[in-house]
Amino acid sequence: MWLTSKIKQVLMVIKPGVVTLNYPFEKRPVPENFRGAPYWDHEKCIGCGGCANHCPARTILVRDICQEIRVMVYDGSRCTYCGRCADVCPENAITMTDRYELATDDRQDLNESMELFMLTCQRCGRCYDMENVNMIDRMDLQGYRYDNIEARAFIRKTTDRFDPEMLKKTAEYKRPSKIGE
Amino acid sequence: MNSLEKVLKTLQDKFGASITGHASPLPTRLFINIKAEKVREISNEVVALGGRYLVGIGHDNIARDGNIGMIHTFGFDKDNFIVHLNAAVPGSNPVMPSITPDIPGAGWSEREYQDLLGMKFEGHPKPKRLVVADDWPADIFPMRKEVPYNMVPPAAEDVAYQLDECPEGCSIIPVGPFHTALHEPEHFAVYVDGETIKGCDYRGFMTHRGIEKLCESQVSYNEVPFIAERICGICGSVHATAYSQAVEMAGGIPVPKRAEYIRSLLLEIERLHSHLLWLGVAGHLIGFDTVFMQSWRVREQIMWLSERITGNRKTYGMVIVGGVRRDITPEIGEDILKVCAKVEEEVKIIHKSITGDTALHKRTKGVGYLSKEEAVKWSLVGPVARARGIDIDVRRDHPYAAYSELQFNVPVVDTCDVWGTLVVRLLEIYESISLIRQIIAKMPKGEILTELSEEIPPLKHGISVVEAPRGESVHFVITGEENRPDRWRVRAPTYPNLQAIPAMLLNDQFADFPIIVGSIDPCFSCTDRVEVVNITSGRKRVMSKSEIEFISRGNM
Amino acid sequence: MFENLSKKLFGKSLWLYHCNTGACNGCDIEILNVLTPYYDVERFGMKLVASPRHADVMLLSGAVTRPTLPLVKKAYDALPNPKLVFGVGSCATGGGCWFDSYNVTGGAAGVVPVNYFIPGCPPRPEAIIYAVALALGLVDKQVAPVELKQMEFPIDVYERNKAWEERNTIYQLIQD
Amino acid sequence: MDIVYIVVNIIIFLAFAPLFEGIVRKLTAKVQSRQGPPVIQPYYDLIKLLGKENFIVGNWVFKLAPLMSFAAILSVICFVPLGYTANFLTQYADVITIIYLLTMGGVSILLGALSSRNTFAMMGASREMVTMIMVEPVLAMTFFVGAVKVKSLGIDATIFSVMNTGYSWAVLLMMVLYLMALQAFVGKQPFDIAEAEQEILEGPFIEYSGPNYALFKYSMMLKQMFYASLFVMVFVPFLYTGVYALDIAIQLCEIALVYVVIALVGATNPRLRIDQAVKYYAVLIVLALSAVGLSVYGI
Repeated sequence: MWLTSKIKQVLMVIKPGVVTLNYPFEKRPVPENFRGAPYWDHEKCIGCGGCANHCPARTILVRDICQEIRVMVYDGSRCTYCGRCADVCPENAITMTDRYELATDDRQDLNESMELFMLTCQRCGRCYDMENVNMIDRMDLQGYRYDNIEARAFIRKTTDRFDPEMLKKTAEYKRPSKIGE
Repeated sequence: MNSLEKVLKTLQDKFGASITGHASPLPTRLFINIKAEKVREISNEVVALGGRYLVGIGHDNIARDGNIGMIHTFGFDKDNFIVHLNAAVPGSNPVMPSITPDIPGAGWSEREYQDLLGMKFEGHPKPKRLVVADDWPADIFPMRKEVPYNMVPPAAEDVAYQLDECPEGCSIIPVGPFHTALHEPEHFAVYVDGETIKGCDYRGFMTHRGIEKLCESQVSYNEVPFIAERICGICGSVHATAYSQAVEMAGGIPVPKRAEYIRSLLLEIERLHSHLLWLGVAGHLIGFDTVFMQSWRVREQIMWLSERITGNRKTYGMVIVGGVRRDITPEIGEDILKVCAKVEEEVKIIHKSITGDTALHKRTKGVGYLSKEEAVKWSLVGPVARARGIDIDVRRDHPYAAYSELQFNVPVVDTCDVWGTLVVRLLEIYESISLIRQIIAKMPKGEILTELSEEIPPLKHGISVVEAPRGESVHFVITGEENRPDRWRVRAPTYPNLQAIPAMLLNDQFADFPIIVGSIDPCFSCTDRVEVVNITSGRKRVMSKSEIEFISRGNM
Repeated sequence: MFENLSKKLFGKSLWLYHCNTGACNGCDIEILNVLTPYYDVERFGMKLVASPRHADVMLLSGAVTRPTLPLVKKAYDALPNPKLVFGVGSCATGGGCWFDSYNVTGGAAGVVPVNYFIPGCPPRPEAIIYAVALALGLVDKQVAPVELKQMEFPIDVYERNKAWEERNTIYQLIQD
Repeated sequence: MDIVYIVVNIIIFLAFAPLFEGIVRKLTAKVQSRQGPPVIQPYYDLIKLLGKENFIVGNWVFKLAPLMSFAAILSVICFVPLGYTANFLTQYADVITIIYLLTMGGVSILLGALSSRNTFAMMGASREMVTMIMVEPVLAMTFFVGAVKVKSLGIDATIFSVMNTGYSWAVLLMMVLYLMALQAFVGKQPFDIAEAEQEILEGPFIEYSGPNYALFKYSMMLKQMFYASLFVMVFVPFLYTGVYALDIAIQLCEIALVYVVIALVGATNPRLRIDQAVKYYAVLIVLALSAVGLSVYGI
């Protein structure tokens, strides 16, 4: 009884045999809709901040330097690769690539910052109308965004909560009236 | 008059005065508002009527009506309905009678809210700190609404665990935070006399990450499933499904049939890979590495399969409020069936080679014995209970998702020991594979995500129960404004099973400690709490393994 | 006497010591997965050992929660000297979804000197082996910080940007 | 001239012990359908360990224990008549010294564990003591079966007793018993209770690091090879060719076969608890005594 199960256990390995993949030297193909590192196509991105609102790990931070410039910082070190930003992006600017070999010795390598030129229209969030009309997602109307990028902190609500003296510092920024000024 | 009204009637005519109102939004839910003083007698009455204690939820309502609510929930398995006893105490002095003396299962919900909400429970046998760290200031209660979610008080220096008195004649073995047998940081102080275990004390909550507070203040409805999935690395989509079902029940959101079938498919795939994982870890814990390697080799097929379906090996990220994110196309269906057939035949080989192995029987039969009555007293759930002859399974008792339309039988064994849990889990693997085949055959057409036309109404209560691979997982949600849940409570299956560990460990060899703790397949990151059994509660400084190393390095 | 010879062979026999400081045990299962037949890291001579005393590499998974902070420091001291620390998973790299919660100290970087980070939630076993190969120098790094600028200002930019850059501190901070 | 045999003995044992350990690890991996480490992996491990920082946790006993265990096993190796030639040292010692030296190896592990003041080390030490007490008699009986027949306690006499006097029922029974107890002598899977990695975190050696631990591991490997070579010399003497080098080569191959058996049995067995192991040893001791009884009556 004991011996028969021992022999079965040894023979259990004969059929599959040694199955070790020779990984670092030949790589196994990645399935096609795999959720690896997100890729920002900054031509398509309109800076609507939809991804920032819907990132569970709150890794995408948005800051408006002035009406024309919006800086978006993606803090890759905390990203959990859930693919939510790729779903929610109205312009499909974010796609989940199949890159998973992201090992690095310096955390800053995973960061990505994008500086967008915003048309001088009133960014009251109307430009963010999602195709899939899920009410919950559209309820996040964001006004003039001011996340605290230094502390990687994501400020939850709109204009009424960001700190006034930062607003004052950018107040005296002179809008460009005409070329060559 | 089904039993729900019967329970309501018996409670009303016995405690008419102290019941201030009742509601039944669904045929399977009954909310009863009671006065806080009478909570003990009423809950004893409900348990006498056949209720099983599920979970206790404390929520901070000070902003609205100035008091803190405490909800005790009881499940009636035979006739599939859940009773809530809503009690409320004024926020200024939140004192309430405790129900733990008669219902041991409630001990921790109450201790948890002593730490998190500052409530006091008179008559609680062991009102010690449970959730927050030892060096957490005593007057800050994190779950109160006015406390910000990211407030980190300064760390006091090396504060030791407050553990219990060691029974006389025993030495303490600190199974420290970084022990290879338990893959998670928690500290068992095992009281051993020679090789036999006399008692066990536990200091947990090292993986408490304040998820409930985070999801009440920082993220909106549709992000919480992605955080819920990361509560536990093995049964991720169980938590996401349970949360979504709770919100859908509270907000009255209809879920398309196809989405329910896809959710059940994901839950069954997760059960497959979780049971195979446990089989491997159990083999590893008793030193039988061949079973560990072979069962994890078989499990790898399922991980690759779920990677092809959902895009990630383990955190599937498919379930959101109102449905599912990705569809199951027909060719994915064949892929699933092919992989299931291969896995089933490989598991058969492993099963045949294990059942006859007397060496394995020596290490698992009669180990971690807990009789059926004690298992009922500790209200065990999942395979641990089914191995002790208790016939409970949430998929059959409280059907959710697509389980009401599927046929499956629940394997129950009555050997009451670790071998029983192994046999139950192996049989459940075959059950899951047959369930997956049924789901793929019967999956209806239709879209997979509902369009939410209007906002989710605030202040609605919702509870949902899901059969996780380890047992019954309970999620409770109170909906709130600003597109965010007002309160979200998670009770994982390891919560009651961990309570029975000290009872299972008594008079066993210390060599069996890993396999007994492993037999309930503990997921400490889900729960992180076990009741303390020992007699007196005294101050005793016990060092963890790392601390002993620190001191033993000569710098006393 | 054996210093240099052992340095040369250090890469050929790394012994791993696994510390879970508050992770959801997704990464711990992937660390165990690395030992199983398909990935079998033992062919590089790596073995999971039970005591920090015998270990060379400390695999730290999980955003270091408040109670585990002093214990991780002590476990780190218990490792004999030529040692490496690998932060496995997004929780160890940056703190994960709950990096700023009240009971989490946000990532392993501040607690122990981490040599290599392996992002991913959970990272695939191949990603862990890739990080080890990176540490051994078999492969090179595939990630680098990305700075994108959608388009230049349409008007004369040179002095405008100078005024603008020194006015806001964003550029210095990203360089930190 | 005899010095050559001793030096050959020591060189062969020191060189081949890690190689055979590599074979065991490779075979265990193959049974678990893994590729497994390269066969010379133990050499890498030992050299790497020698270069690591050395934590001195206890007092001077902590430093002495690994040296004592390595010295004990080295001295046993000098007496072993490998390749059917008894060197001049063998007549200075008899079977009792071999048994005591092996016990001294076990005692040094206890000393190391107790001086490291670690709870797990204490448990490992107590388990090691129990295993040693229960397993020594079986080793002693293997020598006495031969000694009783050859009427002398000399090492070469007892070890070559089977070669000179041929097989008998007692010797056959003793061979089976030796094989049953081999896993316990060697400390492999069903009986590696003393340093159970999952339960008590490598028991006695938990506090050792760097060179001290390397010495302990090396002495464990040498002990393994000694027990395997003992089985080959005592119970499998028939491929005797007279040429010294050829005999050694043949015996090394036989030792490799014994290691294959150890690896297979080790890969397919869970670890037993200490009380179950004690019951198992008790049966072995009784049978070993009956074997010696049989050999006294010359059966």
